[in-house]
Amino acid sequence: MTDEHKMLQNSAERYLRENYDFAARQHSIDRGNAIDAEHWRAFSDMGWTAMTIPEAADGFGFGLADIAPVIELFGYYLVREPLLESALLAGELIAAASEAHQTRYLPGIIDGSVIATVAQQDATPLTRQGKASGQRLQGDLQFVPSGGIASHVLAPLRHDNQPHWVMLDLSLEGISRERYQSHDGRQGAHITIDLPFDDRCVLVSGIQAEVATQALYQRAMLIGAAEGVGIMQGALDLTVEYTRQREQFGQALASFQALQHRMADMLIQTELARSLVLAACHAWDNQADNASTLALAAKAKVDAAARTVTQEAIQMHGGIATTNEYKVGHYFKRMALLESWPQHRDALIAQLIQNRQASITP
Amino acid sequence: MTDEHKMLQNSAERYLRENYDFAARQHSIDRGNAIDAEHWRAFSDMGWTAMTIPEAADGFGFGLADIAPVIELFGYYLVREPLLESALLAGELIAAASEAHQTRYLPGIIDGSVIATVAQQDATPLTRQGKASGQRLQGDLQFVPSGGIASHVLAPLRHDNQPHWVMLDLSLEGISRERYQSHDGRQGAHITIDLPFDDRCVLVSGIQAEVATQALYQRAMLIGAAEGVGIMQGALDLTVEYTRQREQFGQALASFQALQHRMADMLIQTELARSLVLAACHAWDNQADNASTLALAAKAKVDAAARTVTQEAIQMHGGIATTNEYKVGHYFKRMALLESWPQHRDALIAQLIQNRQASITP
Amino acid sequence: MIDYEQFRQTVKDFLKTALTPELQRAGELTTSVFSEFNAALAWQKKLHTKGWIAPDWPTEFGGPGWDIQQRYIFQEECKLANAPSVVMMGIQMLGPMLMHYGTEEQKQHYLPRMLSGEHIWCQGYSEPGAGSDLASLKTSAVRDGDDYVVNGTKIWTSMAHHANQIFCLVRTDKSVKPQAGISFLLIELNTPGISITPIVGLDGQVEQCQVFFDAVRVPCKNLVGAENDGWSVAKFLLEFERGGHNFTIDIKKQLRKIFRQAELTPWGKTTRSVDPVFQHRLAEAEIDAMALEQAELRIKGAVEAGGNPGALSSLVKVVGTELGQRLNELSMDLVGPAASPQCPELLSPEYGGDLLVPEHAVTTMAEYINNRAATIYGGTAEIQRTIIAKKVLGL
Amino acid sequence: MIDYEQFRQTVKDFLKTALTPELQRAGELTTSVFSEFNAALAWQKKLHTKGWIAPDWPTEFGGPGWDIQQRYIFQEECKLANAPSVVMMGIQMLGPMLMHYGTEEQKQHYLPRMLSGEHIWCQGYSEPGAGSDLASLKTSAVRDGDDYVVNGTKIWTSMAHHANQIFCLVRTDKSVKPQAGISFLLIELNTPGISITPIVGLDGQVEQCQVFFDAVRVPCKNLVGAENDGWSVAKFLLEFERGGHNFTIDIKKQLRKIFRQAELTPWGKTTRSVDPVFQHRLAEAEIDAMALEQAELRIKGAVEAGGNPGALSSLVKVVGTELGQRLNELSMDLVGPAASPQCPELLSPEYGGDLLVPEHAVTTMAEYINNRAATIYGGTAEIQRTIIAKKVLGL
Repeated sequence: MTDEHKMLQNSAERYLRENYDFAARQHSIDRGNAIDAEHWRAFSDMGWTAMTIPEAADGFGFGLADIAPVIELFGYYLVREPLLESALLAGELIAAASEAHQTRYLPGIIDGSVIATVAQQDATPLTRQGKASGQRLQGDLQFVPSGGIASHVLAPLRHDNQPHWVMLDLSLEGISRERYQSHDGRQGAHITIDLPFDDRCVLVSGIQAEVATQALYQRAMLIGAAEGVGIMQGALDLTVEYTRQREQFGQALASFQALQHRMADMLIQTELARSLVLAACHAWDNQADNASTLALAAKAKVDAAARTVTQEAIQMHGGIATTNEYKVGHYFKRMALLESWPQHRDALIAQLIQNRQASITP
Repeated sequence: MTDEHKMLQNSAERYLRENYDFAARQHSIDRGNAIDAEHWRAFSDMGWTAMTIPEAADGFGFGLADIAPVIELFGYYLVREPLLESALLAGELIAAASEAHQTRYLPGIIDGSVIATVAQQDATPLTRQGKASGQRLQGDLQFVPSGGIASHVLAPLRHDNQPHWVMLDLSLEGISRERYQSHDGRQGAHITIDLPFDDRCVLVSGIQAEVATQALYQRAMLIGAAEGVGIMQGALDLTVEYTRQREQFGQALASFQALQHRMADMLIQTELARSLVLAACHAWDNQADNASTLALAAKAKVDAAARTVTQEAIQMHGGIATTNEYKVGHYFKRMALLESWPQHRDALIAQLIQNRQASITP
Repeated sequence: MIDYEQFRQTVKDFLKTALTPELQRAGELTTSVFSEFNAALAWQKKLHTKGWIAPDWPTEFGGPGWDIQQRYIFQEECKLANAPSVVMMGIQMLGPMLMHYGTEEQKQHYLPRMLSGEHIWCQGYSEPGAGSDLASLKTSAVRDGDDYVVNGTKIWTSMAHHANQIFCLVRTDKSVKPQAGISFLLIELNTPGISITPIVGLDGQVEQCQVFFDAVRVPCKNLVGAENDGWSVAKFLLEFERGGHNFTIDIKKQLRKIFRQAELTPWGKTTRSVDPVFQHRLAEAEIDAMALEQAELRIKGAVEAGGNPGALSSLVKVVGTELGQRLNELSMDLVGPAASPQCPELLSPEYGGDLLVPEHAVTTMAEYINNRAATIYGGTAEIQRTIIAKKVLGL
Repeated sequence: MIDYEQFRQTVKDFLKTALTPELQRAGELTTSVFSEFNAALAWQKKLHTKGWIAPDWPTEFGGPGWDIQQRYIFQEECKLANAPSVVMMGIQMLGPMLMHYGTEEQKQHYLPRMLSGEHIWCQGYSEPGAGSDLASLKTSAVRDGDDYVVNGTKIWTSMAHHANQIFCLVRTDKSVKPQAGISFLLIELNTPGISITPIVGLDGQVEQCQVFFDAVRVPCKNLVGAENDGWSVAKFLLEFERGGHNFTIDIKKQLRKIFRQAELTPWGKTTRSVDPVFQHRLAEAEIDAMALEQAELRIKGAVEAGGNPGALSSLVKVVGTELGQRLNELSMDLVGPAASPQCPELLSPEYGGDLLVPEHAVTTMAEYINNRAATIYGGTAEIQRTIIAKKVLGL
């Protein structure tokens, strides 16, 4: 890790610690704000939106391994603004498209005026219907994460037996959304699309789209996994702090050996997951042979470990953890949703087994 | 449970407690004794060999639920003489055969002169080869439990596309065995069979043999499961006793909360397993609709629970449990072998899923 | 000899007519131990009219005179028919206690009103800083003439925002050992000096409250048992809380739902209902459910024979709650992103709009969230394990 | 810059010639941390001749001068080629300690003999009644002229029946705090007054012994470090024991074996290698193996940067040993009744007869049994978790 990355991490840590107050976050959610505009502006002012955008497009061109600690902080501070989705995920696919597309969207992603999100991995691709002269782009995208606040969505399109990825401005006529409040404090949406097809929306096609799909969702795994590590660390820290000050039967909870051993297990799982996620990010950045395997393994590990860790955090807190105004349960809720993004752990493991069986030469 | 069953249980408990000394058992094994002849005689003298033999054949005709506590004692005291296999398992198949067969074998099973054992569930059936006039019975039976000490073996035969069960006297010419010492203190054997076929060895055939196969191995599950419950109880009792007297860092081990909670889990698992096994035995005795499901579930539950419980028992004892002269590790070893008898837990669960899917009407 | 199959039919027949679609919907949409309050109250009144509101009560106080098996059948049929749950702190917990410790006057006043739903009770045990460690409670009651004057606060009082009565443990003597100076009081919630603050749960809904007492005057006749003997009253009640629940009934309902969800969850070219990996995990939970059912039957048998379930209640509570949570996870494994929407209106029995998510997934996330509390309230899983270690194993 | 691939090739080439089929067989048949003793000694001598016997040692004492990466490669290639394990209590544990605390004379006398195999060391730490709780040890050493007179007993001394030297913690002062009065002594096992009783393990084999000291005279020059300062010497050594092991190498070997066993295990119409349920369980273990490998690399990185692995060693020990045990269970799931035979002769490298069980199953049960000790020796899993709780989490 270079000084540059370290600096970014330190400044992110300082900003979030000093400004991303949990009570304020809850207050903002209660007032119906899908994101906090001030934070969103600050993230972009501090250059976070540009972290992984290529230098040629005025970004910093950092790898995922360089910024994994920053992604962790998003989990740790329960950041609900979809920066990871917009800048780190959608931004990457846009950066793989033509220069025209890059010029059109990346400045907006960097300055925060574009908030891009991505369709679920199992979304039914959009279609093109009608005569060549007046074709329409149609389809439904369900459970689009942060779809309620996004300005754009990246969606798969299937046409002429070819895959494509399109980038759609959600303010276009012919696009409607049914917004919903999400259990993790975000605003999701079902998006219904029925508008004249304009081929400028197509980012990539054919083989390039296939590669992009793979890359997109593996990257989603890595980003989600790193966020999950931050969630585990946050849940563990709160539990340690709480059990040290809370007394029962005249003793600090933290002095009970059964709880000590379980907190040790929380630490073990957090560190194991962190080690694997970091290695998976490195492999991804270096396009290593085992990058796909490590990405699958990392997300599968985090899903299982963070489920247990956040559950244990609630259990060791007791009643207070079941209230909405206390922080620890929000780690649990965020993780519960992150677990199925971009796919369920069982699907990741099935893919992992396939990878292994393909790699063992008889 | 009637007074009769209670009396049997009490006398079995007293005999084993007073006479089935663990150190003596080990000593007997070290001297190469496959069984302890004195115990074997006593078991038969006390009528244990006749527990489930039908009253018509001079047995007591008890159901498995009646004697489940006695089977548990066999696990608890690590009894290595194959009474359960001979009298409770093989005896049942013989009792389902013709009166001639019953008369031929059951008195020997009751008086202990016949020690019958049963082939593995996945054993390759024997075959009949050669011309009608001079047919030979041939085959190999691998890993026959207590096959080293048994006088007879029950084995499947496949002939004319029909299943049969045969009972073979192991002293016959044409039968050889490769004996081996088993990790649970018993003597197993590979049995090689090549002798003139004599149809008096056939106990049951066709549909009746199919039913017998089902019944035999489901009964093996129930008996094995009940023995497993006794193993769990034994491992738990030793652990409680040991941790209460053993001190570390100036405190009894039993006073450490982390160990207390783990011992509580051992108790929970033991009681859950016991409840299920008892219900499964009842269902079996009453030929209830769910008898097969409960038998599968009971053995699968015991396999998983007893694995953990015996491992935990070793862990909480520490070093001493890894020595051959201390008892607790022998629970672990016996259970490790019992786990694959008559089939692996994964196979039981697969069958259970099939049962459920077949029973859910759409 | 009771004909249980006929009894079951009688219950089914009653449910078929009494349980309106609206009430059923309220039952289906229940995501915790409590159903929507209005539906719960409406259902209580119907059961009261029928005489079935208090299955566990002796007939002299208004119980239907059922044996354990009948009560189990009744509970099971209600659950499977999606009846709402009735707010039971009165009937299930306070009632039996009053029969045992209450004065004649208390019995005559409170028991009928409990049954009819005129009194809705909540439980004032826990305090901030004294959750599972009840003996450290601080809410005080000081004698002043014919009244006690109560000061302090109670937390985690379920349904206090709907209740009109509360039973409380209060400290009446600070000079003795913590357990010795506690008393048991019945308090009307509309007494001056009481204020109630709802606590928003993790699912965004209110079920718990904090109740504040500021110089609240409670007539001395509302004392249950002897002064300073509240600890034994409370212990009686806690054992009832632990032993009084048939987890198997809930577990079976959860399992049924999961079978259905699995059939509706796409998986590759088929559905999760034929995915061996998921089915194996489910089967392991089913096996534990069978074992739990048999353990509950063993306890029921012991109780029927006049015994006290004692520490075995702890076993059932640990297994029942932890297994329920495992089943919640299995459901979560199935619904995927459909778990996201947090829309209280979807869970209202009156809601008639679009569902946003598949019908089978509407309650899953809220159930997953709310059921974390199952291993916390009524004695945490840790406390239960300690009870087992001390009382059963003698550690 | 070191060319690691070339280094790996050099190691492979050496192994190809030096590792005879007999030695390989001994490696394959290893069911615990120790290989058959004669094979281990023969292999030690070959490595010593080559100058590779002490990869971790500085060159001045006879180490090969490898960096961490090279040592890892060497260890990995040896393991994958089925080299026997060398009895390492001397080279891995005592050696580094002597380099740090030993006198010049001690270094010159002991270090070369450790390398050559002339001295085989065992470790005298635990006592009956003082396993993980070392501070309560009772074996005493009383000064008498130029000797200490040692009385007491040590237990769980691995390989004492093959060793000729033992390093011991002994009590030299009973009047102070338990930790303060302990000293570290080197003792020749053929000294009069020493007797050794082998302990038969659960698998029927002997690896551990109890060593008895009856007025054993040990020259004072055999004291390592200052008198009564044995505790810090021991702690140094214990950290080495925890941090010195690359669990990943063993785990990877176990995994390879399981892949092969699964292919050879019939399952319905196919084999376990395509059973989704087994493969899922295996994949979960593989994922943890990948995570452990990365955690070990992180620690190695920290050590290379001059740091002390500290409590992270505890993490690796817990995960490495418990994962190894999970893999033992997966193997057991595959071999079925072939686990039954307990025939020591099958595990002897010299045995040439019938195997009784499939070749892949010969060691499985013994490994399952012996590896239970992995979470007990070198600080139990409980002690490791307590260390993590106290030192990392500050509980």
